Amino acid sequence: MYTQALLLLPLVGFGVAFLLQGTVKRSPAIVKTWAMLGFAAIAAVAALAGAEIGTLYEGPTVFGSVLTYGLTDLSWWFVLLIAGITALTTVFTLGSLRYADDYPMYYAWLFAKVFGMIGLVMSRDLLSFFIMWEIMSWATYLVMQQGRDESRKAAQGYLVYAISAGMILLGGVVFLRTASGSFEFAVITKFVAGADLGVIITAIVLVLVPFLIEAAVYPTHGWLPSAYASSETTMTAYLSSISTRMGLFGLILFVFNVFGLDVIDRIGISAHLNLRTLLLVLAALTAVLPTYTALFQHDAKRLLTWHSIGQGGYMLLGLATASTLGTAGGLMHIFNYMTYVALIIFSIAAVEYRTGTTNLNKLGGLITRQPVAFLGMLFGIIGLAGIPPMNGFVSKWFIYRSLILGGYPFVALAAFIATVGTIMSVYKLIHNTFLGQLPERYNEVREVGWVMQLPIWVLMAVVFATGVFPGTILQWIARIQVELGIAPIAYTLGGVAQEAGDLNMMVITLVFTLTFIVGAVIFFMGGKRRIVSQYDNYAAGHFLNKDVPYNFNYNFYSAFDHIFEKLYHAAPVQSTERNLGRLVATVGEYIRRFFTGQINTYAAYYVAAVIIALAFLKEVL
Amino acid sequence: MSDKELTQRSAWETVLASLKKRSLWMLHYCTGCGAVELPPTMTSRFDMERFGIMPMVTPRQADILLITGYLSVKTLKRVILIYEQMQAPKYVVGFGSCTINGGMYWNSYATMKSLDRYLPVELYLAGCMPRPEAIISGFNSLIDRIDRGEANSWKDYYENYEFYRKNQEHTFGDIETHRSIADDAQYYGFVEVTK
Amino acid sequence: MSGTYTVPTGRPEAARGEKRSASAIVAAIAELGGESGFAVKAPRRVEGRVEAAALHGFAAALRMRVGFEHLSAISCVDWLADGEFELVYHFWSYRDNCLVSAHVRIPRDTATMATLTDLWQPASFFERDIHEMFGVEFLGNEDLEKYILTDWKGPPPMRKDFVSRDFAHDHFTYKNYEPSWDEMIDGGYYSGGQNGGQA
Amino acid sequence: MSDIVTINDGKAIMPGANAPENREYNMFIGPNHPGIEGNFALKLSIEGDIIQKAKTEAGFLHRGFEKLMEERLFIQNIAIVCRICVPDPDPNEENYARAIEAIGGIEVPRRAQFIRVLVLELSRIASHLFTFGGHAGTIGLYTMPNWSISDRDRVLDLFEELTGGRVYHIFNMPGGVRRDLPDGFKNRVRDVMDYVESRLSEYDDLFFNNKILLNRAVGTGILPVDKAIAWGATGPNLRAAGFAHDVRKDDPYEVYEELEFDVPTAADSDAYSRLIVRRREIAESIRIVRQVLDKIPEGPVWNKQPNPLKWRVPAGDAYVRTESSKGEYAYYMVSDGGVRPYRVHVRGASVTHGVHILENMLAGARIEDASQIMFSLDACPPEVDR
Amino acid sequence: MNSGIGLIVWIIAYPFVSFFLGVLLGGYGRKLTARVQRRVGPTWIQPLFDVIKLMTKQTNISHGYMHDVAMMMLVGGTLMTMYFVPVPGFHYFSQFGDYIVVMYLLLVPPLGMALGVGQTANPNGSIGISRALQMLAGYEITLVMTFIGFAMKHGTTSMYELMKLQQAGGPATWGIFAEPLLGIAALFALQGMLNEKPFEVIIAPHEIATGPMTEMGGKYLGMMFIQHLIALPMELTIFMNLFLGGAQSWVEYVVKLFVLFTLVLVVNAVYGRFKTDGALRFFWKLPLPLAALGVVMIMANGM
Repeated sequence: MYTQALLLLPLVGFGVAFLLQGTVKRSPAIVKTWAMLGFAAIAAVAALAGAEIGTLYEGPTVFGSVLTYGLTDLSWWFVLLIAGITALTTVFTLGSLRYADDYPMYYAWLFAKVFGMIGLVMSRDLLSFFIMWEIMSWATYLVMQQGRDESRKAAQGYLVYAISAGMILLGGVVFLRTASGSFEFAVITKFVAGADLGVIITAIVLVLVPFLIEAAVYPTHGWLPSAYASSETTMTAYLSSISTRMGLFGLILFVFNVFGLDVIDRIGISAHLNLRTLLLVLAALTAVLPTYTALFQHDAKRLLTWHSIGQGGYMLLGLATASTLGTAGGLMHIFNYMTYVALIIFSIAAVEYRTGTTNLNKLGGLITRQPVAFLGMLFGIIGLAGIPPMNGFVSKWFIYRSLILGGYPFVALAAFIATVGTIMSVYKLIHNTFLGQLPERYNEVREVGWVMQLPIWVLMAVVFATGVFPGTILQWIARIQVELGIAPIAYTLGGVAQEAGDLNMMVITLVFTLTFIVGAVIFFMGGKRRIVSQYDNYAAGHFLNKDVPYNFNYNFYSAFDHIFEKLYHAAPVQSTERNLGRLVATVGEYIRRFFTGQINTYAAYYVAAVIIALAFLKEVL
Repeated sequence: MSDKELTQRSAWETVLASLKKRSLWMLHYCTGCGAVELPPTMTSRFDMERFGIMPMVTPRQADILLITGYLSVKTLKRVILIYEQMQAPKYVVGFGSCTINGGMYWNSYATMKSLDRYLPVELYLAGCMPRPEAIISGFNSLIDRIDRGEANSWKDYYENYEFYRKNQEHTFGDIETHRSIADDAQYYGFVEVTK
Repeated sequence: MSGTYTVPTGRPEAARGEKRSASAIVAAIAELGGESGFAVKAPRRVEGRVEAAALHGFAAALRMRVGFEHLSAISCVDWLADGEFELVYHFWSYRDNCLVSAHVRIPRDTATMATLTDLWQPASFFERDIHEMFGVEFLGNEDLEKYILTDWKGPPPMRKDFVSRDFAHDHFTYKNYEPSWDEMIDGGYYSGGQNGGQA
Repeated sequence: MSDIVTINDGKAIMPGANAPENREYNMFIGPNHPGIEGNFALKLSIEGDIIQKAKTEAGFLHRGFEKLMEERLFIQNIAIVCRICVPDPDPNEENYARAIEAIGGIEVPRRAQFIRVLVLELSRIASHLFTFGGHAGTIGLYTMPNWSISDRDRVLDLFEELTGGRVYHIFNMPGGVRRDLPDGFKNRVRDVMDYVESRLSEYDDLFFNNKILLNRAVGTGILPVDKAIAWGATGPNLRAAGFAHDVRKDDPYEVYEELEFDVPTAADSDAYSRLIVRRREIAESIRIVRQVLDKIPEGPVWNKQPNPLKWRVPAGDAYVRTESSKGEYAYYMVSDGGVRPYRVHVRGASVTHGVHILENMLAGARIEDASQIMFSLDACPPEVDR
Repeated sequence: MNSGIGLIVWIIAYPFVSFFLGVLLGGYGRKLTARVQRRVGPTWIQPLFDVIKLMTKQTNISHGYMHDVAMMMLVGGTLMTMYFVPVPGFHYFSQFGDYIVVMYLLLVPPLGMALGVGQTANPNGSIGISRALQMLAGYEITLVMTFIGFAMKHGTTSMYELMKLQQAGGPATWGIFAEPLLGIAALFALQGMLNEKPFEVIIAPHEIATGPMTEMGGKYLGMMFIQHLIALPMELTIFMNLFLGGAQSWVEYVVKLFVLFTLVLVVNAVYGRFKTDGALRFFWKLPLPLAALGVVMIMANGM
């Protein structure tokens, strides 16, 4: 019953929000309230739906095949993540969506997207999976293109990728249906286990590549940064935190459940060089290259979108090891990343709300003006950098340990290189935004209202609590691992049990707290201190005032710039970006001309293509 | 400080003073030509570090402001800024005759003549220019003064700020250091809080 | 001494070649036309007077056609009694190892002079210094803002009518030091004695 | 829900929306900074770590020497001219004395000329040793200053014995020098010269061949010969660009014509070249000192001049040049026949190096190199300020 | 001594022991450097005088609350890390966190410092931090590579286990002898981790006026000194535990500490500092490939 409600509620929400779009101009509060209620209800229902795990429900029949859906441990986990982050984002938008009439369909498309995502994770057969995938992709596109011109253009880039991914997935669906004779996962699993290598490779390529594209795994990540960065800031948080992870969900579902690890590992030349090795390498590249690209970004949102690619690499790293520790790390990292990236972007949105910019070279010194946003970002970046005691550390610890002990030293090194890059870029983020000299123009900036502070505080609590008590998350993970056919992790409340490795976050946090208190005692034992003006500062004997630019934030990592200057401008990173950008622009232009620029038209065309493909399929059968 | 006050030092303060005197950091600022005798004082031959005296880079870190010779008005302004940026207890040491009465620059239009009108001077080293031995002997007497609890001239800047400020303004007009010495004096309790 | 000279980058052609004697340089300067007052003053020292208006042209010719590449210094002397400033340009030739000093007199009240920064970049420092210390305007030099005496509010201090001691007396409080020996020598500098005595 | 109420007010203040990007910022090297040579300031405008524009600020050491000299007697000025360049004061005394001698036609005894050369060369050695310490400090090699500056002290001890002063010597009187060499002084000079010479090879090991120095100084702060001449570089900085100009050779004074020495040059015109030229100059100076000790004739050291308080120098002017350790050091003196110089213009060696050459070279350089470039030019701020 | 009263005594005494060791090491460092420079140098406990002087300064300036908290984070983070590094007789906490934990804990103090320095609003400080973070890409990556190889070889990531294994096997199994490539690479990394020349780019007084320390005075600088003094033996111990077989007794421990530190200091005394990019290039050209080669050899042996 809750399961059906989970699908129904977003639809209802969508319908009402669609109808309410006219009122946005007059009283945005109505729409906002509706969205708030809707998403709160979804979150509540999602929490309750846990009781129904394992039950299968049948939906309408399409092309002679019944669409089935139901909750598994994995999908319930994802449903919770989706519902939770959506609710928090909505709370934040209550305050932050100041000029709501710029985004009349914002909430409607959000409902649609939630419908697509929840449907996707709950589908229990290939056809419904594909349908939900398409709904989700389109909803994502529509959410992205809300707002200004640049976001429309960037969203078009996403669309090209999404259509390609959809087409490939369609091919995969058709292929598997033709070969196995059924859309059901169970049948497909049985079929693949007995199929020969060529069929498996074809199926895997056709099915996994779309997921890699959606998960923005290198080198198919090109669409993500501009698409996410140019959308509305809270939407950036939303998209970065959960949307990209849908590709990863597909990957987990198909690799571990539908195809099975044994089948996957058959592809390769030896035990050490197989498809998973390829995935590991791709994941390592995904972790390293985008992270270092993030280092050179000048826009806070863009910087973080590069990280959402890079952190996806970590998740894939953990998952691709297929070990107990690794998958636990990968799965946990999905949750962790979602929490702290949302936290960071909410802080950025809070800053943007007051200053009107996310350009890192225009900000500075805001810590005294927006301490809550600063604190939020601080918790977030400690998590993102993977420093104890925040939750990001725990998942990274799992991933490292599994890589080192699993015999992937260089992949582990790559992961660490990416960590160093992450630390560097997040420090740049917080330094350029909140530290350094406060420009005179920001003297009047205030903290945001409590509505916007609420999600920041909640997420801070979550990031910290799940860092100190990773066991709370690991208990879900262990259940999912059982479901995926992996030995479950022997968790404790504070980390993992002694046999699996040494980690007890509670002790670490306790020691940290105590030593921090020691530090504080030493500090207060010293003489009195007084806070001075930022212009009372060492300048080699020169007098400072507001007219002297005395703030270092442009080109923050200049030594890297000197080393990679040539490499960076000629490297595949950049040229792939450029070429893909050009390709996307060309294709987008082509599509626009062909479909007269009306989204609705080419949506219709697209649906027609899908129907024709499916009809053709039916003919064959 | 009167003798009565000196005897009032607690045992703890006495011990502390004898520890604190072992570490004195001097601001690395060549205000005048006397700075040329500092490198020999710091390096192998005279090795100032024997006494725990080291050059330090920024005024925040330093205890001693060594005025190495004459101060042109332009430098004096910077020196006052730097002095106010230093953390108390801080000791101004006037080095060379020209800090005492202008020395051979007595008729120069560009140099100040008497350092103690602008900053509270703890110690003067006479000579033009004093030799490294003189610097070391001067620092040793500063160390002795700290040990005995007599090196308190820095408090004078807080207590009689008006005097110094008047002379500073007379020489070069207004100066903005983004710091209110009078407020500081009250905050840290160097003067009675005015109600 | 007329005509315009464009100064190419790099070293002038005339700077290369055989070493010439001081008298040969006097002759070479005479060949430039116009100025004839140049004479050998001492070994490797040639001296002469140039009209203020002709100085720039003379300097350019000296650089380009005679090969004097190095502007050693520009000195300024305040001849208070004559009401004139004397600017002395010292040029050095690396080819001939010889110094040419060109003396220019300009009126003290309207002290302006053409800049040489287009010919020698080092001139910028000397001109700015003279501007600061004597108050001479150098036309064409864009960088004449205060450099050494940024906080200075008095008259240009190197002028003879500025007396340093009196300024120091007025602006600095100090244990007054009145040298009595000064009075014994030529009536004392500050009491109107020899080469001073304006006070 | 106060924020929701005011959501559509359209009056929100967005101070950052159209703000300029903060790319360039200022950095100050000096006056209170270890990376500056003396009391001097570089105001840098930086983007990232590349210096876009450099501006020097001088005047922190301005004492108005030129004015003071006009207000004092000829004899009194001997005591203050040396203070114009602190690390290398003797070229000032030399110039001052030689300018008076040139105007007044005063003869200097040959022995005094040799002693003057001796003092000048010892001063050059001391100054270069000082510079090595400073330069090594900029790359953080603090052992080198400890060695070289305490070795410099041996030279200062010689000065102390000869003149009574460590730093300022007040030794060159117009018409000669103030004192003759003390007994046994020659041998002690020889000892110190031997010692310094033996230390040079140790400096090579520690400093001049140090991988880090090569890494940092080679190719840094290039001043090619064309620009060096156009911008008025002199002395070791010009010679490091491969241009063998030396006032001692080309405009000889005292007895340099009679002494054998080479003018070391280098070809690369970078910071390392300037350093290595100075290192070779020390060897040449030692050679000169040894020759002086061998060739020095007996005789008086001072042609007695009239009562210093009534000493008038005939009217006239003179431009005298000396090769100091920093470059060309010149005095222009005008006398109107009185007891005080009418005008003395001091052309310090660093007025080109420390001002616009430095400004030009710093533009486009990196912060890391700023201080090294300054020290490689060996600019001496008091020469600029006077 | 890893249970009961003994444990509690250790927990309370350890920071003091560590600080005292740090003071001795710091004083020794200054003394030794002075001797290389032909000086007498200060007394052996000079760092103690410095710290006392700084902590008893009567006025202190702060640029804001983050500046204050950063100092607590700095000292607190270092003390915390210290507990997770096993020393002879005290390894209670190493069961709760392995080397990966230590590796990340080591990042807490720099992060704290970075935040505090950021609030001092001085570009010199910010540049110093930017350099410090960039240097991580040099020495920290090298150090991690050597550790990865070592952990792979022994099949554990626990520092205590690694130490025990080496002690059981005798000096021949010490990391530096068994895997010399990794050991040499780690020595370079240690030089960088201790921020000694030629990798001392963070303080660089002549370039950026002591970088992070620029605006630190009084007790702020005092706490930085305390942190430095605690971190000094700790960082040397990490190297010792991984590559010198740790120590079984305190005599052995102290001897190894001083010998190792002497090595670092002597290099420090006779080299200048690289530029930041030069230092990174150096790390990527020599120590990192060495470490990678070492790891490849371990993998080849394992196969």
